[in-house]
Amino acid sequence: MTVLARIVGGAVTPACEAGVFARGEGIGAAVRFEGIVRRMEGEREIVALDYQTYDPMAERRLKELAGEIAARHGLRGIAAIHGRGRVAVGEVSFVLWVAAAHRAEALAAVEEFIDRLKRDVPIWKIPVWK
Amino acid sequence: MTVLARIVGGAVTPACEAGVFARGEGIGAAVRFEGIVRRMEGEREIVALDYQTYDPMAERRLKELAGEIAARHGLRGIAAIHGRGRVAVGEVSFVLWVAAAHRAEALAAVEEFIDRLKRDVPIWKIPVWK
Amino acid sequence: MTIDVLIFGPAASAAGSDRLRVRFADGESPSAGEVLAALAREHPDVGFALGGARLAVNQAFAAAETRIVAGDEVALIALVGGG
Amino acid sequence: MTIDVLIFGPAASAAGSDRLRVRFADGESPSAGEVLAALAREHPDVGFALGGARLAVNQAFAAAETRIVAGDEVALIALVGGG
Repeated sequence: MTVLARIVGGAVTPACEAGVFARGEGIGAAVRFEGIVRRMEGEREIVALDYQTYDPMAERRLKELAGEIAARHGLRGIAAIHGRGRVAVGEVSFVLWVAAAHRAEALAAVEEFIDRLKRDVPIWKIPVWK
Repeated sequence: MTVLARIVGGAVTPACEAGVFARGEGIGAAVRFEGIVRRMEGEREIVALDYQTYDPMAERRLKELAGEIAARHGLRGIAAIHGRGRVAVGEVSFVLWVAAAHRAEALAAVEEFIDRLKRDVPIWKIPVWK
Repeated sequence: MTIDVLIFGPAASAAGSDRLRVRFADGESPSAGEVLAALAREHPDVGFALGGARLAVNQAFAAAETRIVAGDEVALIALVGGG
Repeated sequence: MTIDVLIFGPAASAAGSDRLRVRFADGESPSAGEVLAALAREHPDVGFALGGARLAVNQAFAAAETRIVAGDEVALIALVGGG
């Protein structure tokens, strides 16, 4: 079972994901979630979000969280990649990949991971207004 | 807003997805769900699943379902690709891609789409025992 | 009137065929519900597939009261399992 | 004893700084809960960030009763928003 968590400089690009998402025979459902920076933050327009991370705690908490979620939902694999610093509108700030025997646990794991991410991992976003 | 549904011969390969998943400025969350054929069907080992489709109703129902789910959840895009015929163990039988402003509606849409797929779309799977 | 009902998946495997024939009196135009009932009566080998089953008439789900006429394409949609 | 509490995100923007100092009597070893209370008392400009806030001590979440000693790295974890 693969548990991977990583914080990368800037946006999450396809290169950051290379080799991350292993295949395995027991996997019946794989979900990839992608968070993307939107132009409107409430009523105001932004050009980017600056993601601030408390290092190295942020990456360690991300990894602990991935391990907890994997254990609770009996996952076959989980990988979380989060950006740090400036991520422009339209770019990807966060990717979560989850593999499980069945879809129910894969989707529940994605939902719970993101809930916990937004409470328990020391990452902040600061809007860069237009 | 893009609504796409398609049934392809054999497994769903990366080539089937080329150009399918559009980007757009209002998209804050994109989810890609992948169904993969597992080796064990209950207690017995299989080498593949044969997916039988009732054509052209299957593709039309798939498309209608995508449109309904997109409307109900206010999606920014949805694409469903399903395999037909033999899909070997480890290969991808189904891909669903959903884009929305926020993750809540994206995840709810994935969940509901698959529930409905398993009730309302005339596709059958027949195990090919080892 | 005879109606050939297309069958698929586990029902087709059990019947060893891709269609089942049901018979009605000449001149009768049975409803989709009556066709399902006739399938249950005349083809007990596919009875396992009929719980929750629906008929498609001309490639669209049909309400139980939909009348079937000669030339319609009739299919049993049961035990689907996409994904 | 003075403690410099690292702050981030909206709290840092509001304070115009990346840390806030809180003071305790010499020889005192305050708990994490007491540091949070001192932040609220001495730095009302970041009060908006303190609901539900937690302290990290040496890069790990600390229980309210955890004692802080000289040399500890103390950080306010509030209003996080990853994803």
